[in-house]
Amino acid sequence: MTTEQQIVKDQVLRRYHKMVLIREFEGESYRQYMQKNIRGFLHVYSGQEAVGVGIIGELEPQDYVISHYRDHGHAIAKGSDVNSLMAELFGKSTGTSRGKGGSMHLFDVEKRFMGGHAIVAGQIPIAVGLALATKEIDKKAIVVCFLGDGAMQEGEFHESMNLASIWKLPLLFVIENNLYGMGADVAQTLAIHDEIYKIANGYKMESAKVDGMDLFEVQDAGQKAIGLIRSGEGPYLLEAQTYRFRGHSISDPAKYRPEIEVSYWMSRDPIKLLQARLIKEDIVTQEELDEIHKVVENEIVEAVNFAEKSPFPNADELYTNIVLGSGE
Amino acid sequence: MTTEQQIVKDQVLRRYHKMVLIREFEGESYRQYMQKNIRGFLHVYSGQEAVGVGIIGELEPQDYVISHYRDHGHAIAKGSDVNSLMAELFGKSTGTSRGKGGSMHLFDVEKRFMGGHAIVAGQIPIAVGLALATKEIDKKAIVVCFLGDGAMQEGEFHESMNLASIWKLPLLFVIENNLYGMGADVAQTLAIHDEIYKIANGYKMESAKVDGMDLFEVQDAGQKAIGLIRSGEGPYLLEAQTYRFRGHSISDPAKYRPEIEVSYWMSRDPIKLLQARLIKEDIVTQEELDEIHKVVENEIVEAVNFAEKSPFPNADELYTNIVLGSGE
Amino acid sequence: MPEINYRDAMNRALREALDENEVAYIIGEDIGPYGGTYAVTQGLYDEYGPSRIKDAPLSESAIVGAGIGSALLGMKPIVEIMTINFSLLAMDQIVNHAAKLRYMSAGKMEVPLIIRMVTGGGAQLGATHSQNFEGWYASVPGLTVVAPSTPYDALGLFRTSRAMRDPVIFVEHAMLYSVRGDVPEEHYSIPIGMADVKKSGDDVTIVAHSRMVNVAMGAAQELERMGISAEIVDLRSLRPLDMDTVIKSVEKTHNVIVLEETWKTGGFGGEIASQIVEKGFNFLDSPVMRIGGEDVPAPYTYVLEGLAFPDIERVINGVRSLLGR
Amino acid sequence: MPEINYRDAMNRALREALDENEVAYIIGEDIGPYGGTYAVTQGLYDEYGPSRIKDAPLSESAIVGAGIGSALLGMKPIVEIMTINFSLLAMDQIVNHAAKLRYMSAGKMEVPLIIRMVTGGGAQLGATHSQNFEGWYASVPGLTVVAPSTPYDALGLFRTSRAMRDPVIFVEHAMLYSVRGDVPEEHYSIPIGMADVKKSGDDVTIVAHSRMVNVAMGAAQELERMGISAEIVDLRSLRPLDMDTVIKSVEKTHNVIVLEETWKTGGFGGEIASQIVEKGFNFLDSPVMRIGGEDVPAPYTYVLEGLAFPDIERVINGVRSLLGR
Ligand SMILES: Cc1ncc(C[n+]2csc(CCOP(=O)(O)OP(=O)(O)O)c2C)c(N)n1
Ligand SMILES: Cc1ncc(C[n+]2csc(CCOP(=O)(O)OP(=O)(O)O)c2C)c(N)n1
Ligand SMILES: [Mg+2]
Ligand SMILES: [Mg+2]
Repeated sequence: MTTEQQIVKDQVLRRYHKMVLIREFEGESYRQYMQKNIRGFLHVYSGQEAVGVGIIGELEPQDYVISHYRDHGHAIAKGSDVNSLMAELFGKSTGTSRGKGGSMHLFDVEKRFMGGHAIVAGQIPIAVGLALATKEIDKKAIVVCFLGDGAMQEGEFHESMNLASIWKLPLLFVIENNLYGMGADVAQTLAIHDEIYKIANGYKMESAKVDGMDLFEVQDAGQKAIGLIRSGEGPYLLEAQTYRFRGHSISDPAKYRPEIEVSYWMSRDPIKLLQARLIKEDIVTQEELDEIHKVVENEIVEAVNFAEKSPFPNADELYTNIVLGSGE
Repeated sequence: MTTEQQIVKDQVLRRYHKMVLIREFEGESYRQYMQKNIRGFLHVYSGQEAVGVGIIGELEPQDYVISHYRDHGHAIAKGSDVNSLMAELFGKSTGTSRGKGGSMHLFDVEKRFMGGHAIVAGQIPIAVGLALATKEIDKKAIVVCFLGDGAMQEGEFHESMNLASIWKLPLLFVIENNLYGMGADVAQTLAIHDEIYKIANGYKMESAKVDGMDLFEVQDAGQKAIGLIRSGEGPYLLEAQTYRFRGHSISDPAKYRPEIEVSYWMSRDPIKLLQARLIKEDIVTQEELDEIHKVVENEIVEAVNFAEKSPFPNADELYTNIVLGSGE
Repeated sequence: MPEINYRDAMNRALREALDENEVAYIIGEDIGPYGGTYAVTQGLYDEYGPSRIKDAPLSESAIVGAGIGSALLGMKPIVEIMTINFSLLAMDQIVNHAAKLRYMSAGKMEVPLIIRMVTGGGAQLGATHSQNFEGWYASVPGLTVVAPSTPYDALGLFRTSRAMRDPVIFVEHAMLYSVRGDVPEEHYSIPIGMADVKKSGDDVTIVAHSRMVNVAMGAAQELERMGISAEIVDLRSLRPLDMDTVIKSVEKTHNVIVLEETWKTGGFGGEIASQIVEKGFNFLDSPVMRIGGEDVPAPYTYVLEGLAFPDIERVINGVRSLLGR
Repeated sequence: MPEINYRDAMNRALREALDENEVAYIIGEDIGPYGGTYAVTQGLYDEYGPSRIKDAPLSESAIVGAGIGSALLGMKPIVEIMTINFSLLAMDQIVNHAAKLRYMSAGKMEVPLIIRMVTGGGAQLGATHSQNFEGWYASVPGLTVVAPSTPYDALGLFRTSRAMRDPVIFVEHAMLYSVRGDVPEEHYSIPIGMADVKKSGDDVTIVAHSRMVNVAMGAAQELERMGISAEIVDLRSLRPLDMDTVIKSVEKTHNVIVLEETWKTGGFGGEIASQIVEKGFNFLDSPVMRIGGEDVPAPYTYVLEGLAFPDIERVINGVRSLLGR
């Protein structure tokens, strides 16, 4: 194996690890929800892991990511510590937001993960502002904004696309097209549902579509888009075709989706696809992959342990962090 | 002259009349504003007359029109009585809204002119609702929604375009592209400013662009669009390239526009262009046109007279028309 | 009388609306095959089909606008804004358009539109998803704001809302959907603008709406055991506001607590408290007390969220401190 | 001290902001070549150029969002929403995002953002263009709401707003822009959250903010001639709300009127009136009186608009009826 091959292999294993970590983290969060250790809304990313991991993998640490309420995957991909994330879901004081935010409102400023926004499309105008600042004062970083096919229907999407374009911002819009909003088939709710990426033409923005189940494809598309953005070409829109394997949130049995559709997409599980390819192309061995699964298992056990053992915040924290200095 | 020629001639004279009526109505409104008989905001349509008159001329009486704050022209084109309109500007009880609405909020339900909406883009979602009702319960009427190049920048435009398209509504969006919002050059504020009509592609909607200074062109484009809409093809977007001859509102000296640009567009005054063509093609005589100007002059004198002589509303009308039965 | 829950009462209310008027329709996000986030519209899509039950894009402004425009032309739209938090995105259509068209057209335009919204906190949904804005809407001339606390009131007030020829903001509380109550099979309806004494008492009046009525009822039960008799006035609508019933109660009890779920500072409780002072100053033995939500964005974690909203204990303590016993 | 008008005071405030911090910028609709609808930004575009003075598309939500995002990364955005009426279109960004990010991130995210808005009626702009929503914003935890009534206060409070590390809603009244007042050349600033006694008096306290302070001052002058001495408390900010100054005044005068421009029912005046009762019940010789706007959409015609908002006459009548003289 050449050094180059080794580098590629290390990278893909790291990404495989992240994808499995996300999948297992969320599987565990479902179990913990059943035990009422986690409450409120819980939206998981299962099925979409290749998108977040593939795109974010192509970023530098100084780059920013902003997302919606289906945010565990993006946070983990950006490097957030799963202990703090699990603790946040448990509502503990060791959580990323000391338990104040919860699953839909994860933030990790150190890792430049800017949330975690639960109002659909609400993160998009903020992404414009982040990109404005990176363009004007930071000058090195770029911004990636994840959003859903549903979020595109909101007015805020349109305003933000226009603004990003006229200002030529270093901003990558990643639309995770999982074919559904909450329970509404995007074919019923979005005129341009079958070629979503083309909506960018209306804003004179470059765009493309990629198979969101295939990590390699996502990486390549992300690399290309990010390269253009870094070279000062302005914003870019990437549509990633994907599918969520579970209901919209934990309380959704997802009966509105035809079984055949679900099973088709399940057969394209991004983790399994990647696994198969890595083995087939002799990039890794089954043992190496098994090892990763074992490591992840431990990470999850530890995260739950950490969350369980952590204390809840004190009552007086109700009044802190409203405005600077409040409640102290 | 054949009967057909006579019909065409009558029609074009009626439209010429409307265009002049709008121009003079608004000229007079400026004078009345200076005398403080009219107050608040006053936005005039001078320069854009061919658009409103050309499109609305192609409608049937049962069709609906909805517009923004620059609404005098659309109201007059749709058949509103200039006496009541002038009285409204004067704030009199004989006004279209008994003086409660004012210049930006004209309504004439009998003529199916549905306003007169002063929040930029606010009329667009309502237009969707009107078209929904015409599609589902009226079945004969269609709806025309006028909006500006600035209004396109608002999120409500996007949401409405999408909804109109997925519902296949009988709705014509007419974008009066006069190159400016208030004082902002659309080239600075709208990514797709140089081919606005193409934004419709993002909604799978038919669209076209027309020279808004040429009544005949506007008529033809309107006829085609309306024909498609009536045949059940769904919504349509028509961009009319035009220019406003005055400032955004009466208080705007419009210094932000290059003189050469203004004079270019002034040379394309839709009324003068039409006049020249009608004479050149021997469709009408100068005397016939002069006669129209005289009639209009009288109409305006009468409108001012009517407005002047009309009483103001009674104080207790402050409390009427809030909800049904209120204040009575 | 059969006992049903609040959700089923609303479902029945919606069915009636659809059955009795063929131009009535419901529009909202995920009210179709999904069945509605809070399952209120469950079953309707299958029964009435996609043109009566319009599953809408994520476009709060356009959805409300569609309601306004179609109402102007004689349809009877019932708009569901999934939660009141998202109504901020439709605020312009509601406040600048729906509420004003009748007035600005001197009565020529009518917007007979019902906008249903789920209000409130308490389910650990965090700061963006746990708010109560009905008090804001209640300050807007042209709107009517209804907020039932029981299945009986929900159905009865919805019937009356349907008869309105002006926009109605119909506020349901997420935590009330599984609350049960008697609802007769026979037809009845409840006029909008009449508060209801949900429990009579002599020592103190508690004024509330929506879920806080239940909290007040819970508190009243325990207070009874302590020998304190509380009267509970359920406003049922915030606009119009029935102060006569409130003042009559204060005249009897001489002490009053205004209870609401939203942030206390700047809440609608200030309006009610002020009107009590303006109209019933001489009846008061003690200053009007307000109990409201804490002035904080709602936290996720239950150890903090539990402290953010008024609960039975806080009401009991309030009453005892007000009465000095 | 040089006398300048409110508009010029704000212009100076903006210049300072730009001069003193190179990452400060202004964004808004028509603040570029047009010079701003109310000419507050006049001249700035030419002097500072398009990157400091960002002439924005008609996109209220995105403009505020741009402000939020850039503030998060250390810029100092000053957003101009042309009038508070249009802020309904940005309500989600302001209330669900700007106001909550610090809390939801447990203090890790900071939004040092000033949003300037023109509030109020009185210029015959009709129902959609004559509203006052600052009271709504003042009920939202996480926001700071400042509303100066004089050129001096405008400049002084803007300086302090710039130092805030949280979102500030800075409310200017259209009818105040040409009001003149003394503004020193030397540096000064005014802490946010301190009401100001604009005129001292003995018989009655009038509490107001923004343009209503001027109305109160006008009324006080005439009342003086009738032998009635009114004390005028200018709140200057609605959140934080300086009730100490109000209560101190009421302790002296024993009578109080809460005056505001917005619709009386559900206005912020209810909050102030309630707190007066809660904190100063024993000081009161008469019930707290509220004077507010009529509960109507603002009409265009001046014969009606003149009746819709509180004016000097109405305040005088209110004071006389409260005091019974
Ligand atoms: C403004 C707003 N409207 C509605 C909701 C409720 N809601 C949450 S997620 C969602 C669907 C969003 O779909 P999409 O953008 O495709 O993202 P996905 O969940 O598929 O990842 C809806 C309707 C919300 N949170 N905010
Ligand atoms: C939501 C909103 N934002 C801002 C304004 C102020 N305003 C009124 S008209 C206008 C420009 C609109 O431009 P455009 O849509 O092109 O129409 P035009 O005036 O050119 O006909 C602006 C900014 C408003 N009325 N509503
Ligand atoms: Mg989706
Ligand atoms: Mg324009």
